[in-house]
Amino acid sequence: MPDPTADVEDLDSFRARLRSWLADNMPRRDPDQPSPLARGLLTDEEELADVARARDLQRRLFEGGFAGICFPREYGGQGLTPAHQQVFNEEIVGYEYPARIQVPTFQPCATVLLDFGTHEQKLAHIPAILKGEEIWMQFLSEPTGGSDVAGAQTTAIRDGDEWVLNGSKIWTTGAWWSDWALCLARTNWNVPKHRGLTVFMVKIHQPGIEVQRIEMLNGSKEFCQEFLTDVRIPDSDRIGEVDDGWTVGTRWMFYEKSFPISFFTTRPAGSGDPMAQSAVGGSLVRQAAAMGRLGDPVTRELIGEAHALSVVQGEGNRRIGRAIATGKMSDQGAGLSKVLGGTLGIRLANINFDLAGASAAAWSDDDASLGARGVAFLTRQAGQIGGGTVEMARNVVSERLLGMPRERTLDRDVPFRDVPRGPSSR
Amino acid sequence: MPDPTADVEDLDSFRARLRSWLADNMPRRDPDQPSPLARGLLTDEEELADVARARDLQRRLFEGGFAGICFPREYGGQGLTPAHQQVFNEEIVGYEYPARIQVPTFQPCATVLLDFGTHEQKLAHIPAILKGEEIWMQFLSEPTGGSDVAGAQTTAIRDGDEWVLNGSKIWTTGAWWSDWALCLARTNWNVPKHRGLTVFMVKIHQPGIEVQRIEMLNGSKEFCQEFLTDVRIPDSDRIGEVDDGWTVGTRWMFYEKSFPISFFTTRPAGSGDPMAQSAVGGSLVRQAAAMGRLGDPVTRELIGEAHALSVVQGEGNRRIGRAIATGKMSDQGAGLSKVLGGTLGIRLANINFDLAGASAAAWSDDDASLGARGVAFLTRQAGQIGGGTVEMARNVVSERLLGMPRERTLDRDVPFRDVPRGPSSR
Amino acid sequence: MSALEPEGSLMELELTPDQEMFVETTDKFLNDCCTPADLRAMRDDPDGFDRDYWRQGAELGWTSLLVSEEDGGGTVSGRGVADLALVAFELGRHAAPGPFLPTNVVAAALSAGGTDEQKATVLPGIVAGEVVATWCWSEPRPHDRLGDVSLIATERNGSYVLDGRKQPVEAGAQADQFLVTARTEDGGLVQLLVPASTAGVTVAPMHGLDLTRRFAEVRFDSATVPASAVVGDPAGSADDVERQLQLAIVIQLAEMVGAMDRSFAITMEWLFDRYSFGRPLASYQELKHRCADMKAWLEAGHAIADTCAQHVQDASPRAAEMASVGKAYLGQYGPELVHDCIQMHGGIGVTFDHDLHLYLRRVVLGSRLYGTVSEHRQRLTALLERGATDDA
Amino acid sequence: MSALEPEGSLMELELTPDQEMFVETTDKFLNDCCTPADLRAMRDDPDGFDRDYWRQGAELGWTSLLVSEEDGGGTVSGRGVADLALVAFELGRHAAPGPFLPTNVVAAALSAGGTDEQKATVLPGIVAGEVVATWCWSEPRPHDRLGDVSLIATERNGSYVLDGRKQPVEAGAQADQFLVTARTEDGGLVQLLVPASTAGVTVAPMHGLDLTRRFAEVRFDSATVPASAVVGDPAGSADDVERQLQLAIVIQLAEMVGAMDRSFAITMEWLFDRYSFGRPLASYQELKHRCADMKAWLEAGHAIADTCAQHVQDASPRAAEMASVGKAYLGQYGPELVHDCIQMHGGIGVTFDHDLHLYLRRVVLGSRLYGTVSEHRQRLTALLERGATDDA
Repeated sequence: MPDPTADVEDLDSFRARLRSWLADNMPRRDPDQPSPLARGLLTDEEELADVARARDLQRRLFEGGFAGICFPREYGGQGLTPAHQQVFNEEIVGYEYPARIQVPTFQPCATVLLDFGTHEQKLAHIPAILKGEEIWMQFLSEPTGGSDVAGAQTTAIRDGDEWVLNGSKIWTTGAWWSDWALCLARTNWNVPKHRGLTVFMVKIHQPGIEVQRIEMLNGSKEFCQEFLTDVRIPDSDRIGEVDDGWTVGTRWMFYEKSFPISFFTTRPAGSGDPMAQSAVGGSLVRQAAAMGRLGDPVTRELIGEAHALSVVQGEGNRRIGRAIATGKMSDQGAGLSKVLGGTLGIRLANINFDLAGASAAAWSDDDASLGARGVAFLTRQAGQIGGGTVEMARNVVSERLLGMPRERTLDRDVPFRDVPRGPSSR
Repeated sequence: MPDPTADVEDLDSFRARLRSWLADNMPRRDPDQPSPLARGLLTDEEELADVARARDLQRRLFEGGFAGICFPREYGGQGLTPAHQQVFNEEIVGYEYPARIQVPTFQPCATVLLDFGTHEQKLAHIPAILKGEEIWMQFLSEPTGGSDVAGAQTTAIRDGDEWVLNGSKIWTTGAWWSDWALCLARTNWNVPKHRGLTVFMVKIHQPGIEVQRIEMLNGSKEFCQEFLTDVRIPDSDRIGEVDDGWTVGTRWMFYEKSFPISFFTTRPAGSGDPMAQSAVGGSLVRQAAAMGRLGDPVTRELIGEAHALSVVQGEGNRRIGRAIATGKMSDQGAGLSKVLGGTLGIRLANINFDLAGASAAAWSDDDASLGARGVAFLTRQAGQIGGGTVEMARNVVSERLLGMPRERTLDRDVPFRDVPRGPSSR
Repeated sequence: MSALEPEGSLMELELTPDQEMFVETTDKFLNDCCTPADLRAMRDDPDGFDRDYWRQGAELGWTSLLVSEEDGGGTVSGRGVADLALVAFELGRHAAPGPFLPTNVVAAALSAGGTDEQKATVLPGIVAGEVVATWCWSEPRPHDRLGDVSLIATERNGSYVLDGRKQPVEAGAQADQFLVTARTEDGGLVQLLVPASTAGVTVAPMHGLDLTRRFAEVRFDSATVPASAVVGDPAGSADDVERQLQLAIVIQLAEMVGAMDRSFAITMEWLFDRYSFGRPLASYQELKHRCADMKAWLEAGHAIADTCAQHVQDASPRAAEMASVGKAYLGQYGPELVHDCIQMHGGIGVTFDHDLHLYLRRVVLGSRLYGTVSEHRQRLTALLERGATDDA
Repeated sequence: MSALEPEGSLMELELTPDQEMFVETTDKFLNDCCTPADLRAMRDDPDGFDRDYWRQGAELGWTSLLVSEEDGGGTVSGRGVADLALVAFELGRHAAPGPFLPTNVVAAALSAGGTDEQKATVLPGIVAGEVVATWCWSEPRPHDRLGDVSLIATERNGSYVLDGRKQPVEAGAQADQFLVTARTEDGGLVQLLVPASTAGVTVAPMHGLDLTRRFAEVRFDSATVPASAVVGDPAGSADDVERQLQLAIVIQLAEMVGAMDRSFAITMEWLFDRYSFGRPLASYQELKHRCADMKAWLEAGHAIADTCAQHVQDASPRAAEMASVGKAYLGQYGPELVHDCIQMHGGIGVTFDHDLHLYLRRVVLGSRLYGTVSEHRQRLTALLERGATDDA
């Protein structure tokens, strides 16, 4: 966090300087040409080109003095305030920006580094991140772990000044084109689960790490699984204390869930703001018009419902973010956004599917956009699972925010190696 | 259960005999005149008249030799089979019948008596029930008990050949005009809760029992609460063994939930059958026509949805009942009907409310039927609570039918007096 | 008792010190005079509120927030609509009686477009809580769809002759003055201030779901008022009506969120207090998850009610949209939330002596009047179409 | 592994011994030849099924159940539609490939109304699994609403000239014979059996959600067939089309319930097997309650699919209603159930290598084709209106 008493550039002057720099240096976004990311499935070539583009955009920002608005100057950032980031979010609208490295590179990875890294570790990585040279991923979930990230079984064993890692991580987005990862590993099986974890920085492309891509049911291969076999990590790449990884992990989890309210990342004022919300209803109106259904009251009612829900979701998230930012609500409230999406998001997905009619199940080339609604419906639950399931969010909200009694766990006070793991894991 | 090898009247002859008897002896139902019970709120005078009418109808059936089709002959029943009851259910359509004493008088009260009563107890009460002389109620739920009926705190203490009862029971329908009750009472506080219960037959109107009527939020006063103060019951009115009341209670609960599949009660083939289901959609069509909304596609879609759900609910209940009756599903499956209503019933209630439009919130005398939809919506949850909550049914289905692990209880292996009871109960 | 206080029970996240005091005063007043027992006792009261109560509310500022200072009104924070929403939220939290909505809508209309005479003779009484005014807008079938106006105002010899029916009119049988939205012969709209005592005006009480809010049908049979009864420039009446609708909705939404907030708080307390099978209800995961959902719906409800108030305050181009968004959302999730609170209470929750139905009634009322959920959804699509046209 | 076997996994509660053997044989056959891996391997197969597979299915009786014995068909139980539903249920449980629905609809239509020549030359091949036939019924926008037929059949010199487009046509690119529902010049309907090889008939493959079911657009550009191509008496074509729709829906519903049944069984097993925080997922109350709901939805799904089959078997007056009830219900709760199964699996459940999406695709397909949920709801109201008229 920047020192609030430091002498910082005032917002108006910052805005003016930024506006003129953007006009001269950043490519404008073609509104009729959705970003490759938003377009859906990409070929590998398209994806690599898009990643390279993101690195280049980030490098331009760095060279222009606009990368890492709220990151400290000593690590290559601008040392400015959240208000400056907000100005940036407003001014970047209409320009391209490095969307795909906001999460998880800047948040949670870089923010975890800022909070827990040593000076040397920060110097080694934060500037590289701000220049677009390092893209980071999270080695967090495991195939056997489900929602229980603290139940990590990937094991790190000390060997002199090094650690030897073995295990498997899963659900990393684009590990095949990324550079580094934060990795949560078990360093002690003889203590309860939260007390035997340690966090490491891991270079992804190195001997002993096999990155395998996972195909989702819609054909997307954005996610990867990694198999770690005798991977050697120097102790200097350890983050935080040995066996104290859950202290790091708790913060990590919070950062992971608070992207919608983060000021370490860029979210063009278009996302989640009124204009974008109008776009939801507006696009459904245009689709219905193209389908010749705009006169149908059933269609009109569904469009209105969808629009209302999307506006409410945006406004709800804005309130939740503001309540946390102003300290009126605890950090644990971040899970409320996920919970809200658990109801409203599902309904929105259903309406989007319903409005596409039968063409969402079988479609000609002309109706590709309606077919996409069908494919999107098949993956309806992805948004309720990724980044922590909605069930876990409901647990957190009820227990941590509302103070209701915790669920009984059978893994809290026993050595991790004795925790029941179920029939197939034995 | 009748002896299946006994020589019973064949169904066709039974049907012919019944048909002619009904025509001569039972009053026809005026289809345009809903029964007082179905009409909603009654004045006390109307209610007492309706109860008297039910007793009279039951008495006519008894005198005609058609009361208690499946009850043993020695206790005044007809000793016939479920198939005969089915014939009766079909033939009674279009006639008045004693609707309000089917539940809980015949089931669960009389059926519990049949299963657990002594010969003397049955002789004393079953014929009286079949003649319409005794209307029975359940003294089961307690104000502090919620869903946990086995947690009864009404206490019975032995005093020679008598028992002295103290406590309070709640949610008895019409205790103020009923005669007898089955009462679950605690006879031992020093053993775990299921092992210290005993069941008694209790005459409702006697010194020491104060019956107080409960007003529901829609103004209905059908339910009562009873306060028992030093009520003395002879030991000969005990059902089952001392402290073994839960054996009786388990069966009692099952009978309570299996009314839709019971053959000890009369359900005219109109209820839950296709004709009645058509009536649901048909009445909504007529209402929409009267409101001038039948041309509105939104209205048409809602009517169709409601009709579909009501038919599916009927068919689902029929399948569940048949599966239990044929032994393809365990008795615990009876809870599935409640669970099904937990989704479909709620949606139906919402549609009924929505179709009534703004008049369901504020209405003139002309729109009383639309106003009734509004009042019905206020009590939407009553059907999800009465007769055991839908949450309890979901517990039972998941645990007993699907075999999922039981919820942790903190009252199972400790003396009942040591069970935690919460801040307000201390 | 809940281990944590329910959070977010403020309508808006940030209040000025003046607003905080204003809210506190209103809350205290309502705590004193509108206990659930008081409300239950009024179930059969034909008026549903007491004139003294209403005068005291007016003294607290309830009736002056949308009236300019020149006209004898005044805001707390300089943003009268936002202040109004704060009171409405408290009224909802207490399921409080009183013609708050119709009186404020008429007061706002008079302050904005009333004649000097109306401002001099009628408005002061309204602001003082002496005069009850209400808005005659919606009509019976077949003209009951949102915004449909068929009551005819015929101009004749410098007077207007009114013929038609209006329902439901809140506090219609209690009101002294009616602001009547009527159709002119040329198809436009005109608004007229009509004293209840006008010849040809009759009032028939209706039934309603709320325990204290009363509704009536107001009939106009050749009821004649002078041209000076016109409120605002008829050329702008359609816009005035839209503004009045938005103000009514701001009040409705805030009331609904207040009632939801109270229901949720009552339920959280109950879940901690009540034990089943030796465990507090609050420890059952399925109930916990539903509470998490309710908390999320509630926060989103606060958010949209607040946003709507701000947009209407600013007369922003999105004010109409936000009003309909709020109605579409709270009209559905409001009743769902309170119903689920009732469900968690079991049988006691559906009794007349329990408090929950007081809030349920208020929320359900809000889901129906000034446009149903279905009507506001369809209105949104119409607004979007218009927006889409503007884009092109 | 689940402590109790999932119950009610039979489509109907009571089967004859012959039906039991029939179901068992089909199940065994599908277990052998249609593993999830087999299905995944066919994702890019242009046909989506293997002709040998289809012939073997036909040998098991899949194609003969709606064909009279005189025409070379035969039932298992004497109730062919009910038998058909049993196969469809198994196909759904295995998400199995093959043109089961369109072939059976056409076979039924030919057996009921085909000419002697059609019965002699085309029907035997269909029954033997040598010939694939499909029904060209629904049409592209703006004629895509349920039952809308605009493709024109012009009578000319004792021939019919067809002009128009049909889509989606299941197995359209694989079929040898098309049963085309067309509009005559006088506004009535006529059905024609059109060989795929007819001049003027072109087929364009479409995309679809299912892994093995293929769809196409079939275009008719002055495609000409002799009058002998007519199937059934055109005066009764509307009734024939309704009957074909009902048969299609019987198959769809049974397939959907089969797919739901399998998804639920997979999920129950997973919940017992998977541990989180040291406890099986099956021990979490919130998941338990959702499983109870799913079980109830599933039983109700079995019930309505079964009831619909029985009504259609008996050509009862309520057959149309039951078909639409089934579509309205399963079209909504089918996808909900499978989606919730996926949710309980977490990330693995949305991967291509997991099996659940195979069943999801089948269920979602069933929710859309031969009428959407919305269309069948509205059709029910139309049926109710007609019924109400009959009453009066």
